[in-house]
Amino acid sequence: MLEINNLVKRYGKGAPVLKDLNLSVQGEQLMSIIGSSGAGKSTLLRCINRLVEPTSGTITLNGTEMTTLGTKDLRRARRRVGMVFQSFNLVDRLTVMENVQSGRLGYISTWAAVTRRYPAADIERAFELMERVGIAQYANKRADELSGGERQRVGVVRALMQRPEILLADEPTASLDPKTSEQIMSLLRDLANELNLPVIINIHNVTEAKEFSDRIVGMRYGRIIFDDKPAALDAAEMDEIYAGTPSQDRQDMGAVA
Amino acid sequence: MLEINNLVKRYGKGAPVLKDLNLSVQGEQLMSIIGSSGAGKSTLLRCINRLVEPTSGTITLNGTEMTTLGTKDLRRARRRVGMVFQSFNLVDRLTVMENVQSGRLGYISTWAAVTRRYPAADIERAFELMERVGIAQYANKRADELSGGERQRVGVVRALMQRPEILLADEPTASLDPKTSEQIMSLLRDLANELNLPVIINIHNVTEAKEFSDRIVGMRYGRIIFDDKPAALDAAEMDEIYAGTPSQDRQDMGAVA
Amino acid sequence: MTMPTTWRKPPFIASPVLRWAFYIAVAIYLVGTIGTLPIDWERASEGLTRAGRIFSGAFPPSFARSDLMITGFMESLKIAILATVLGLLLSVPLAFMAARNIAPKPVYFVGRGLFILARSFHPVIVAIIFVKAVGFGPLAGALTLTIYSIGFVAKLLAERIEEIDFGQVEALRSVGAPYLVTMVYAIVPQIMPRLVGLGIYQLDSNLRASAVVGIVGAGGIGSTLANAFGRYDYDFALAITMVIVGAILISEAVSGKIRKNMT
Amino acid sequence: MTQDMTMDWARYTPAQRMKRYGAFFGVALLVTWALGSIDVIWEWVWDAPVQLADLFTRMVPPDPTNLETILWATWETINIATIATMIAVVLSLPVALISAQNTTPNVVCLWIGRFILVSSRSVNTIIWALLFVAIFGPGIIAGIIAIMFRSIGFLGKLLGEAIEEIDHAPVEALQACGASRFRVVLYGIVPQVMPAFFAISILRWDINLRESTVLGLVGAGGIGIILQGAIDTFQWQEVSMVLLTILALVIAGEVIASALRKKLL
Amino acid sequence: AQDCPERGALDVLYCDANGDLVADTPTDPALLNDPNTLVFAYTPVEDPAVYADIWAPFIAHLEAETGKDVQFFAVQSNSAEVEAMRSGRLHIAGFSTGPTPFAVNLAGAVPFAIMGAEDGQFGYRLQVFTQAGSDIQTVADLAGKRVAHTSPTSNSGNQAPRALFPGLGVVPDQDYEVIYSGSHDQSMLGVVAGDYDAAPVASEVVDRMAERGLYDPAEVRMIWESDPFPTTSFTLAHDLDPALAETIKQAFFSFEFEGTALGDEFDGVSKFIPITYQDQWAVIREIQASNGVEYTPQGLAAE
Ligand SMILES: Nc1ncnc2c1ncn2[C@@H]1O[C@H](COP(=O)(O)OP(=O)(O)OP(=O)(O)O)[C@@H](O)[C@H]1O
Ligand SMILES: Nc1ncnc2c1ncn2[C@@H]1O[C@H](COP(=O)(O)OP(=O)(O)OP(=O)(O)O)[C@@H](O)[C@H]1O
Ligand SMILES: [Mg+2]
Ligand SMILES: [Mg+2]
Repeated sequence: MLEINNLVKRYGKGAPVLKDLNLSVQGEQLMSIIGSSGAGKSTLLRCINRLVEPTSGTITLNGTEMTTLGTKDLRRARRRVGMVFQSFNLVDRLTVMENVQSGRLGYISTWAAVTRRYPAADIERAFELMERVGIAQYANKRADELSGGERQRVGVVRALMQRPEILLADEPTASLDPKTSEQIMSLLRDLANELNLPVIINIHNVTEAKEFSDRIVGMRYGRIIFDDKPAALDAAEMDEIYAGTPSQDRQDMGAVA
Repeated sequence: MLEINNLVKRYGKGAPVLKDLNLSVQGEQLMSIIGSSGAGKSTLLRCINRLVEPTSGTITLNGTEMTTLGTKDLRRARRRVGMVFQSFNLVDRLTVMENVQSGRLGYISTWAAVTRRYPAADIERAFELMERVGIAQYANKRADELSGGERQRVGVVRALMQRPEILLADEPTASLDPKTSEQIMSLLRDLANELNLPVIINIHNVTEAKEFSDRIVGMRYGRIIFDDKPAALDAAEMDEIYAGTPSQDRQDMGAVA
Repeated sequence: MTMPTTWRKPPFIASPVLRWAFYIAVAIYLVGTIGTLPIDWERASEGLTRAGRIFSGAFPPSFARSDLMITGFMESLKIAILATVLGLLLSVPLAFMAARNIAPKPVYFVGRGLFILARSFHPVIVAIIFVKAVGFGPLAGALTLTIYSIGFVAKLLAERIEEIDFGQVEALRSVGAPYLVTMVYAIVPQIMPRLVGLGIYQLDSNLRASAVVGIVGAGGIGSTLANAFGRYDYDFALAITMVIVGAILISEAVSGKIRKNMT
Repeated sequence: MTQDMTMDWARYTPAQRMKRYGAFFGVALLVTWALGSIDVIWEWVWDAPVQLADLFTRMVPPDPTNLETILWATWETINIATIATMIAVVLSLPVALISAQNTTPNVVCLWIGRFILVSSRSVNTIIWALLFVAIFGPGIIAGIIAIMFRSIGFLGKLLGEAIEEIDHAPVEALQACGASRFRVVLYGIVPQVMPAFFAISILRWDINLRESTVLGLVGAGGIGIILQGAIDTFQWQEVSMVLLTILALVIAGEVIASALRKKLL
Repeated sequence: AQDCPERGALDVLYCDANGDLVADTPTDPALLNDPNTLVFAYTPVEDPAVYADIWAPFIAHLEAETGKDVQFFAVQSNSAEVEAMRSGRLHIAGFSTGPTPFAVNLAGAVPFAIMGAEDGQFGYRLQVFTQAGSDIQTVADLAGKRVAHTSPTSNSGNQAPRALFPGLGVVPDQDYEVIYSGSHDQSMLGVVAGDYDAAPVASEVVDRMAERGLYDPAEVRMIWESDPFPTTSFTLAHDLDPALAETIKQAFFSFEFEGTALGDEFDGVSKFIPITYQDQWAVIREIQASNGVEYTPQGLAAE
């Protein structure tokens, strides 16, 4: 389904953040990417839908080569990739429904977007999904009136509204309390199963990752150094993934974190 | 040392967020407060240095009654209370050193503050502390150029610069990756021991709380329902702490998260 | 379970009666004002050629009097610099006074009141007042424009302060920093880009404030331009306008660069 | 490569400090240069309060005899300012978008946008008025269009800056949904700049009220003309009446603006 | 001011014991003013606008004759100028025709000269224009038409027509509709465009417009012309030291326009001609009186 080959990403003139990375996501339902801060997890996810422009390499999603798409085709391709963000990235001053429907912005007419006359089918689907994740009663609330967990659900529903072929989530639970965070994780897992949708999650909480994932990928400074079932992730592997600093890997100035 | 009696806090006309709360912190080094979102953990901490004005009750720190202080005395009292924030609350556009020195702003003259001519002793201490936590080399970087873990260290050093009699930390590790977050927690524990400084931490990650604390306080919607050694916190207690919603406790509209 | 298939954005005004009353009032107002505007398209098409004739005198622009233009420009620049610097110095404290989130209520009202007052006095009146006070010349001009700047900069700055990240203020409060220092450390860095933007905008606005400066006899490029118009020297007027546009484009670029470096 | 543990610290490196001193010195020099053209006659400054008193005593009490005319002209002016501001707001939106550094499609557009904004503000009101009188004939229309053209620069510039200061994260999220540029603006940017938008529009509205003297240039009435007339004939008490009216309008504008902001913030 | 026997229309600050309608020089020497720097302001209002540098040769002449520094300001507001003189911030001033009586009465200005030709001719005329093909032949024909005046406070553009036209058979506002155009040039352009049927305008303005080709003189026809009005009055503050005042006046009268920028600017003007407010402004006072203009409403109320 998703096939990444020899992916390199370098910001400006710095050392590459992704170093010749290869990854193939076939049938798995939920895959977690772990790795310390600065390992390049976010960069990897953002390369997939080209929020970040890869320096070289190829990314193929269900037969579409993403890295060479023109503006218009890219837009079309992005609709097929749902994305959930750590800080939710909702538009605070819009209602929950508008935020949710903005997942359909790639499909509906400009006029409908301006007047907020969304197609009946979209509204129905939005209510279904919102009901599914338990936020249907907030449809008319402003996004910034919700709690963190609720806001992340809006983020998830927005991504699902795209009817994506793959869902990317960049630390979707990092700003949530453990209970809410567990709820969101199980939600993602359940949705992955129900909708038969591959989900890739960047995550810091290894316990959670192990609990919910079908596959775990460990990154260390631009490279994948672990890729296996959760059960295979033992203390030694963990140490390796979280050991070291970018400096050791990059041979440039030392950073402590 | 810190003695809280019958503390009530009510925002506006709403139901009280803290309900007649009593807490006494004697000699413990590191105490964690856990509880679900909205339990009132932040409110409690912020009442102590009166970033939030308590509605009623008393808070006594080493003999000083905090709730009745006038502006000037309050300022003096606040110097004795260090605070570390979840979102760091650094001044992004200032350098690390300026942020660190802002912990001394209660002591130096306005002129020195504005011209950035800090006393030599303060600079020396700042370098010592920064070296201790491993950020000395960033002294001249702008705060927003640092990684999350580094920024939180700046936050800790800023609080320590006050030479506080107590350190409050409101979810100091919530936006950090597990490794960094562990580093910050051990840092806080070590500092607590080295400086013989009581530290109160609001925290979501119960595993971490148990690992690093000498005492754990569990809050549920404005009340303390658990207060014991970490070892005493078992699954049943946990369930109780994280069970329920504010609605159940407050008898108002149900919230899902 | 069937799901609703329709959804309407909750309207701005909840009560339907009030809402429709509001819509109807607005509609009536618009029809009553815009609808009754006498636009005569025939006159307009004729007018176009006539306008063409009048303004054809502007081409090519004439730089024959460039000496006058340069002295005028320098004079305006001096006044604009003084007015902007003074205006900013006064606006910053005033903006702090008038920001709801940091000023106590009474101070807030005084602050707001001051710049509302600064804006209500028509610049012509302010100019006359200063002419009476200090006589004709650049000083009166700079003072007038200072007042003019305050009403604008202080207001927008106060609104920016109301939108800051308050966490930084709390952090400074929690270390027991005195009031002034809290402002300098926690707020000033946050509002700096806006302050630079407003400052440079005000500089060019003061440079152009011909009407006001002309009244106080401070000449400058504005009155030279007005005179060029009075004498129908449209070619010279165009030349002056081009110089002003050029100068402001430069200031835009500078402002953009500084602001970009700051964020 | 850790910095050696020198215990002295300075906010700036010597080079930075030189740069800062340089900039500071430059500004000081500019201000001194500007001050050079000002010779203050101190006797006049000391005497100023007396002269101001002379004017203010002639201003009180406000003279309400022409109140009806003033109110009528005010009403007309409000209409004109409102229409002109409304149209200008609509027209300035796209210009603001292309002249904000974070939403402009490319550098050419950025400069085109800036050029439009700058021309709108640097072309004199008289010029706009003359042009539109020649086209539409004397009257309100020419006035409205002149005011409108002048407002575009102001609105576009300030709105552009507000756009530059928005939170980029939601915009990114919408891009990730595959929404077109226009819709990203519509859903990601417009809601964020709404409060600024209202504040700026109302600010311009009240500037337009006061600057309705433009209408005199095109032979239409307005509160500005009455004010001008009162000043020209030294009817200072009437002047103060007009000023009070304007003050009331500005306060009303502030109240509306802050209510809208509260609702939207 | 209590001991002032007679002040006519003058403000309470001033006294007119000798009945020449302008403020008397103060009798108390302590009240006399002998400034080191003379301030000279000029409003280009009903005259064509003038670039500041055109006055340079005259200022140089004035400085040479008086031995004092002279600061010149081209000012764009009559009221600012009048108020400045009232406040003692202005010593020599050129006031436009209409505002001169205000300056005299409110600010104690003493007019002494205007610009004129060698033969003593001075001033500008009020001319009434209509479209070339119009059926309007005389001022009386204006009845029932749309006529553009400039603005309520203008002398030639509004007050003079209002005062003079009734004698010619039409009463503005009663017999025809008055539309304020904003300025002389707008009136003229409006007539050319057919927006107005006719308009009274100042001769100087139309001359200059024709010169610049802003309209085609063949498209319009003049139907009436007034006697000349005085142009800008040059005045002194009433409290200047008499010796100084005399020096300044002599400097004005000894200035040769010929060959200077000022001479090029003002066509047909070759010198400053002595005048008095009492004589040359009588016609203006009459016009203003017939329009009910009061010069010192506050001053009168205070007495
Ligand atoms: N826009 C950018 N410009 C320059 N460098 C960047 C940019 N974004 C990220 N980087 C750098 O790329 C490296 C990888 O960053 P990335 O955000 O992908 O890491 P991450 O694994 O997601 O870390 P975290 O857990 O903190 O989110 C870091 O060193 C970071 O500083
Ligand atoms: N400034 C405020 N005004 C009104 N209500 C507030 C305010 N701050 C907090 N609250 C309310 O008080 C309650 C307790 O909030 P508090 O932030 O103390 O909880 P918490 O335990 O720290 O939660 P979290 O884990 O999410 O930080 C919540 O219901 C919250 O909505
Ligand atoms: Mg990341
Ligand atoms: Mg909290």
